Amino acid sequence: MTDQAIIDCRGVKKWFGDFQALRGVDLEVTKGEVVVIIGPSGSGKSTFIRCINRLEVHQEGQIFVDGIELTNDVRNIEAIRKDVGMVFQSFNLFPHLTIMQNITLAPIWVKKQSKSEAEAYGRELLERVGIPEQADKYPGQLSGGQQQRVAIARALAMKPQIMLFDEPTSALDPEMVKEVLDAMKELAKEGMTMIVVTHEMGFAREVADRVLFFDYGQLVEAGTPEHFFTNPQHDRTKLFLSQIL
Amino acid sequence: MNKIQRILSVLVVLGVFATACTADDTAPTTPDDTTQTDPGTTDTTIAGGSTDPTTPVAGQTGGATLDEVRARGVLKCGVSGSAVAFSETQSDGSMTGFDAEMCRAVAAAVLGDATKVEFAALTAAERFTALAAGEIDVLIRNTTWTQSRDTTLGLDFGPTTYYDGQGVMGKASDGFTADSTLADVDGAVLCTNAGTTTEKNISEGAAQAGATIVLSTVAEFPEAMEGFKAGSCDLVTTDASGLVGNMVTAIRDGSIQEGDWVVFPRAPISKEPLGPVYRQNDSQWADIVNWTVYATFIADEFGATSGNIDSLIGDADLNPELGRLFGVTDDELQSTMGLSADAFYQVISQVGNYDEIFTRTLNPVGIFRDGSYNAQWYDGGMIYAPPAR
Amino acid sequence: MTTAIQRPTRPPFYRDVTVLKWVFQIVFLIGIVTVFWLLGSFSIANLAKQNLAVSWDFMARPVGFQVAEGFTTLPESGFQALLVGITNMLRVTISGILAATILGVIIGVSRLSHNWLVNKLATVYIETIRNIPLLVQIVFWGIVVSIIPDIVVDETSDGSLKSLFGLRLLPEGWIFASPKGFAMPWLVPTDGRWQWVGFMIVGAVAALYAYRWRIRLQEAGTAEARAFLWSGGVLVAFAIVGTFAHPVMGIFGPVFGFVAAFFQNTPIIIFQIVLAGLAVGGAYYIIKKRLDELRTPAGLGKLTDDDWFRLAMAAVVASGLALFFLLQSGPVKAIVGQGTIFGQEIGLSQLFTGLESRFSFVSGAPFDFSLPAIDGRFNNYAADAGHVITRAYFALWIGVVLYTAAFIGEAVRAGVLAVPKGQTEAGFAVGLRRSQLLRMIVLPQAFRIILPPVGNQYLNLAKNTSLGIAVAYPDIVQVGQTIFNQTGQTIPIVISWMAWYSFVSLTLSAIVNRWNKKLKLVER
Amino acid sequence: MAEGTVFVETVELAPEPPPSGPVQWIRENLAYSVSSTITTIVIGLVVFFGLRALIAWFLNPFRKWSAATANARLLMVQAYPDDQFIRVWISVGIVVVLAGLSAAAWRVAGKVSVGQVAKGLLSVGSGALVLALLAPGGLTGGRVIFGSVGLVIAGIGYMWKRARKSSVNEPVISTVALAGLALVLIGVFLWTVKLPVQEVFADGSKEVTNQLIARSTKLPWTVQLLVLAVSYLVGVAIRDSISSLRRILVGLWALSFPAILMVVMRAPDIEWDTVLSVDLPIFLAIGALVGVILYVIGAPDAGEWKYIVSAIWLVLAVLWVLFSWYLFDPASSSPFHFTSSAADVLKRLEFKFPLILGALFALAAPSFGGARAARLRYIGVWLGALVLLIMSFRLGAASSLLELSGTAFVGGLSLTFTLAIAAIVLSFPLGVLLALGRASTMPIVRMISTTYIELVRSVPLITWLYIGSNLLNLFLAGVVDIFSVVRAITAMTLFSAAYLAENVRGGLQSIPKGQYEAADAVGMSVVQKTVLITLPQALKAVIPALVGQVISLFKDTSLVSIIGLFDLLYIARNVIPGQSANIGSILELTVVAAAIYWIFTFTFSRSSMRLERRLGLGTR
Repeated sequence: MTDQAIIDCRGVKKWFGDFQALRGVDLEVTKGEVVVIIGPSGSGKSTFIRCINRLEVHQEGQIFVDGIELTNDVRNIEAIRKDVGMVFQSFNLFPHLTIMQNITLAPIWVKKQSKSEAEAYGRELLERVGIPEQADKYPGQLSGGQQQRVAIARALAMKPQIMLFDEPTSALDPEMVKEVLDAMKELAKEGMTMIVVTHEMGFAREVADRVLFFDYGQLVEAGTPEHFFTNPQHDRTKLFLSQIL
Repeated sequence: MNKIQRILSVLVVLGVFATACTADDTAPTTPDDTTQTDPGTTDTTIAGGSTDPTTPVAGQTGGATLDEVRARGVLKCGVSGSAVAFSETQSDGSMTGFDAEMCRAVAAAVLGDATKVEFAALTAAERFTALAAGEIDVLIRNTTWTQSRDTTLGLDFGPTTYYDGQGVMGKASDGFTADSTLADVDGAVLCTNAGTTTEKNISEGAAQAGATIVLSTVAEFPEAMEGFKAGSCDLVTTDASGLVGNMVTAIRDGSIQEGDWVVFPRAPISKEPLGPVYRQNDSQWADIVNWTVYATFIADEFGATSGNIDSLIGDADLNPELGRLFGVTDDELQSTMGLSADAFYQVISQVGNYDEIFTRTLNPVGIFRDGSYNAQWYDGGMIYAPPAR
Repeated sequence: MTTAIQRPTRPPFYRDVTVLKWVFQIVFLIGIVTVFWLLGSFSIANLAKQNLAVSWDFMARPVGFQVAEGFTTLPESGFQALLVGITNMLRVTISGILAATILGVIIGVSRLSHNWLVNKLATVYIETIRNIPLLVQIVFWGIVVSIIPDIVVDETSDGSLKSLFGLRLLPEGWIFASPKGFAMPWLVPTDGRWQWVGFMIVGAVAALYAYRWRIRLQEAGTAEARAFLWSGGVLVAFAIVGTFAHPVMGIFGPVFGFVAAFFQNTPIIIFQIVLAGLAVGGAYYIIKKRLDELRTPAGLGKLTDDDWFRLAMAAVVASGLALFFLLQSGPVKAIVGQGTIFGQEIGLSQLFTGLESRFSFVSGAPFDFSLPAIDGRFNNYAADAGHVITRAYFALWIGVVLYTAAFIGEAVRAGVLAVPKGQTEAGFAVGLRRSQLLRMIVLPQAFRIILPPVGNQYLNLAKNTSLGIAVAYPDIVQVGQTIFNQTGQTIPIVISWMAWYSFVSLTLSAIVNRWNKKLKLVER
Repeated sequence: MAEGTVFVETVELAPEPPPSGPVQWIRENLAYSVSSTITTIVIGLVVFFGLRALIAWFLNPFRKWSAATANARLLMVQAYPDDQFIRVWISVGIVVVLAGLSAAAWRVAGKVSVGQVAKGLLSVGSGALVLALLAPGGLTGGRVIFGSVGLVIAGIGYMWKRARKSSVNEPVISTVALAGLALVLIGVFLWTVKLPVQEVFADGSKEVTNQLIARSTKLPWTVQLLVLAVSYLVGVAIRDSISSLRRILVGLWALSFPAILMVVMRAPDIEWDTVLSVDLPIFLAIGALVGVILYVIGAPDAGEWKYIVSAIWLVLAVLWVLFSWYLFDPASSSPFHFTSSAADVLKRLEFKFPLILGALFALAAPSFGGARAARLRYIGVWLGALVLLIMSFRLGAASSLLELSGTAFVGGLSLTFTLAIAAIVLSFPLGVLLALGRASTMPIVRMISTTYIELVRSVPLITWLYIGSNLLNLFLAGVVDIFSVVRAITAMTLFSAAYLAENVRGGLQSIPKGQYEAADAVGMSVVQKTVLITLPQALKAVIPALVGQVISLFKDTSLVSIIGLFDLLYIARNVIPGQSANIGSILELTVVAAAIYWIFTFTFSRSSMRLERRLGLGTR
């Protein structure tokens, strides 16, 4: 593993109308790193990670993912999306497809894998997230935690290099949070590059290599979890931590 | 690999087009042979091709309707399909009536078989478009011959087969008699169907006679009749033939007594000569239709009927005019028109002469030839054919 | 690890999402234009073969046919004939909407009734009417009206519907029903009506103020508002006073005359400049509004290509319009009334001249009360007495009303059922009676849900009046059809139809949308 | 307390039945308050006299119902030749077989409680009794029989209803058994009930006699009923062994419509030498060539050039069709190349359309290609589509072996159905495309779609039909003749597509944004996103609206009678009253037409309600 940055953001700015969501974010993430982003709502953290797989289009600055710059280039967008998996707050499973179909859809149609190959891997993934028996059910028949684990499996099915998590546990009942977090911890242990937007401080403390604090569309402070939770530097960070801890 | 694929596929696509284009070029694309343009079409047409580029559009020269009909093997004839006694669709779907018989006569002349008619039932609004666009070969749909239609529509009119005239029907209980005039209709509600010349004629006629009328239009004439029976219309107006037909049926039904309703005035409000219509500038086709009609007139004139025609043509002293007309003698003229020599023989033997057609179709609804314009010229009528020589 | 921000590298054009998107769109547009161009050239060529060319001449020429009913039955020109069709269409539409709404609400409420008979009757009504094509129903009514005596055994000789079960309902001679239609008393407008209408406009403004005033009073807590009562009272007072005092409005005559003269005599170039200015100004306003919405600190560079397209469209359309107005004086002349359009002088100047003449001093009541009468040996309704509903009008009207009412009834029922049950229970709990509950609690809340589908039904009703052609009701479609049967000018007639119906649809949906918005505001 | 109070000696196990009986029912439903009593009485009187008048009108001997019964065939199929009538029966048979199989495959059979059946019997019976009693006039034989049958049925229902109260477990009956019973009853009616039939004589007079219903059709209908029963049983037998039965049936339903059209209207004269010498080479050549191209550009590692090649290909193919067809015809003096019939046009295009189809397949190849197996499957789909295309060209261009008297098309109710089905089927793809266009992010596409949808929706259908019947001819006369029915179908298709687009747009809007984002996040292309994620969800959401549109389209077909097409209404309103034997029967026939429309529309709407309920259950 080298120190080569797999994600490299330089001065990323983004507006919604006249509201500026990102005010010049600089960030490098190295391969295998687990980065947790925290911050008050509306601080631009979700927008930021959505820029990384171009669900949102940044307006100024540059984003490189695995050495490829995100531009209007069709080929680059295609390439990056195959490389970057994403897990949403509201799962966004396809309700008209079974769990297995949800997982194998992209490998078959986008990665052009054969169906048997995709299904074999899909079963393996379901095993990994702990719900192998649900393969033929529909999303509506699953609990929230199970759905989110399927969503993780769906993202993993593309064998991405990077996983983005956009508040994966905030739409879940408390007792279901743990099962999702466990799946994520498992993933981190395996050396997956992850960027996680979350309010789960325990998770951040345990798993993160680096914790970033966002506010007003800026990256306010960054550091290791110990540093971050024990000795925050910035006043905004202190205030925020004091409110949630 | 990628590059080779790329070049290969471009070549293949271009190759497809190249072969396709040559295929297209080699295929004959002469305008009168469109059935052969592409590989894969068989030449089912006879000489001349079925689809001259110019034929079915009005206003151009050509004489291909005959060939087209022959090639098709069936005559497409435009009729109304819902005109009492003129073209009725019967419950089994067959077409009967005066106009339908005339269609059959043309088919008999052209194809030698009176049953080879495909009737197209057309509304008043679409009849001329259908003819101009080539959907039908001839229109025999109680269509009045007027100057404007003749001159502006790119169509020509054949000989009049039925001299109709617009009449008004009133109730005897309202004081109307057969001698009533338009001046007597003052203050009445007069019903007719919308969008036809009858509407225009009656308003002009009443205005001239100094009568003010309330014109109440319905979409279809049967509705006007319903209104007349019930009293929402004091009078109805349409072609006299239609009025008489309705009256006779009502009498037969027992819903009225003879004399309860009267048709007036004695001299019709308007002249309504009805006859076949065809596309302009196809004189061969025009001749065929015209002479088919005339043939029925002439046969009637000389007393040749479907019943006696076979014995007639075997007869040595057959009237020379009939002889020519039925293709018995060598100086027949049908071949010149592009028909078979016995074309009109087929017409008379299969359909009958004018009188037979008239009697068969119009007498049942109470319309008779005697004393009307539709009598033979020597009986004081206007059915008059040019000599066949 | 500080890396400088470079300018983002541009992808090659054939891989650029934006470029590809626009290339596709332009090819698409070219395809569509080609198809239309082909169709257009074919039709022109085909018309030429029929010795016809697209022309609007018929609009100015006499039509030579009689229209069955309308403000005139002998139109002088094609334009006037179409205008008769339009007014006839509006008559059915407006009266139909009113009647269908009333009947629809009754049906909808009946559907919810606890009374088995009422409920079942409404259900049967809806299931019958909804499942039979409207056209069939209109045809049916057309025939039924023409044979009334077959069905209703009329006891009186003159066709006057005086009694039901021996019970006298109306004074003698008020309502007549016979196969020739229906006749009823009517307020026949006289010359004074224009002044009276002007008076009523003032009255409406006054009523509005009265309404607001009462609402203010209530908000201040001084009195119970009865705002509707008050504003209604004001309106009635104006109507009554106006009946006598309407000549007062005559003072507006000269004003209108002055305006007419202004439009007539001002050099046309001034209007051209004004209109061009309006076009440019409008575009400026739209663009500025859009830009204000989109303004970012980084400036216009952050507009999406979609935004650019909109702005460019606004600018292009506006400059096109402006150029058109500046270069073409003809249409502008027609608009202000210095020229003709379709051979008619119908510009603003003529409008105000007309208003001037109508507002000059006239005395006498604005309306005459007139009873229907029967005259002539055929027992026809007198043309100038009362109001006669013709067979065609009635068939079409009853057809669309019954049909639309069934759908409105369903919408009302769905809307009422959508009101939470708790509302009803709370209403009962505070002691409201069922009718009160419906009127004061349920219907107002259901209204918001009911309005959009009902608005849709109004639109359908307006469009369905075109089926009057099946009973020869002379609306714009029937008149237009007669014209093109005579002249062969199909394309102009079709364009007129499209223009008119689009106008009606846009207007109606604008009204419904406004109501919708208003209700949403109330909600907050 | 030591001694409690005992309220009941023994605990009742069975609950008391709620108060019931006619009096209780009236008290609850008709007279629960003073005002309701008054309403009931007033409305009751109105209903009483109204029904009485209606019945009197119906039974009036002057009514010319025989005009309808004698012309039943005209109303159904207009002028279909006698000797070929078996084709109509075969078509009906196709539908019947498919219906029977589908009923089995989708397991429509349910259970209905005896109570419900009893209630149904009671209301049907009492309804009949009331009608018989209401009818004015004396107690004539027919009325007494009708009334007493009603009384008996009502009595059975009532007794049954009373009887079941005693039993605790309510017995159920299979709906299939009921349906079978209904079929038997219909069969019995076919063979026993007499209706007026008229005989017309040469002089125009006629005689009306009562004869068995549909003398000539009772046997075919009986056969159809049997076929229905048999096909249902067959379906039940095979539904468990054939797993993809439902999918096969959907395909068969889709094919049945064109197949029926071919059987009933054309009996196409397929020239086998043409098929062998032309169609087969075209199929082999184009199929193989395009297949190879699809194989190459469907490969996962093919670059962007694949899009460029396909796009150029598509543009070239379209231009070639346009220009060779219309413009660059060297032999024609005018720029317009005339072809006399649609068949000729089809012949001219047989070679060119496959190329356009191939280009479209090539454009979608990157989205649906992939691994070798997927690519081969895709090529299979392509070949299937090509076969269908070439087949439709061949069948469309072939001359008909069938000689139809009267107009060349089936009319009456068949035309009504043809119009409705053709319009809805054809407008479906167009409507979906328009909806996607209106929801698109591409402004020009969106603008054009929106303009189209709004313009079409704001103008009434009748004007579009006029445009179809008058302008379409004007646009295309000299290029291709369009048959009047096809013109009407075109107009209705364009019209219905706009409404369909709005419905589908509603479905598209109901899809949460997250679905698009999720599809984007896994890297799907626009085509994949639309076909795999968006449309399946959107269409499922709008099924009720779509069914509603089918119903209204069915009703709207009646408008074609205004432009003179011989549909059910036109025949009822113009053709039959135009027979000299049946002058003056227009009101009766309009009522009959209304009843026919009502039966179908009512059935549709009821079954769509049931479908909706089933779908609602099936989603989760």
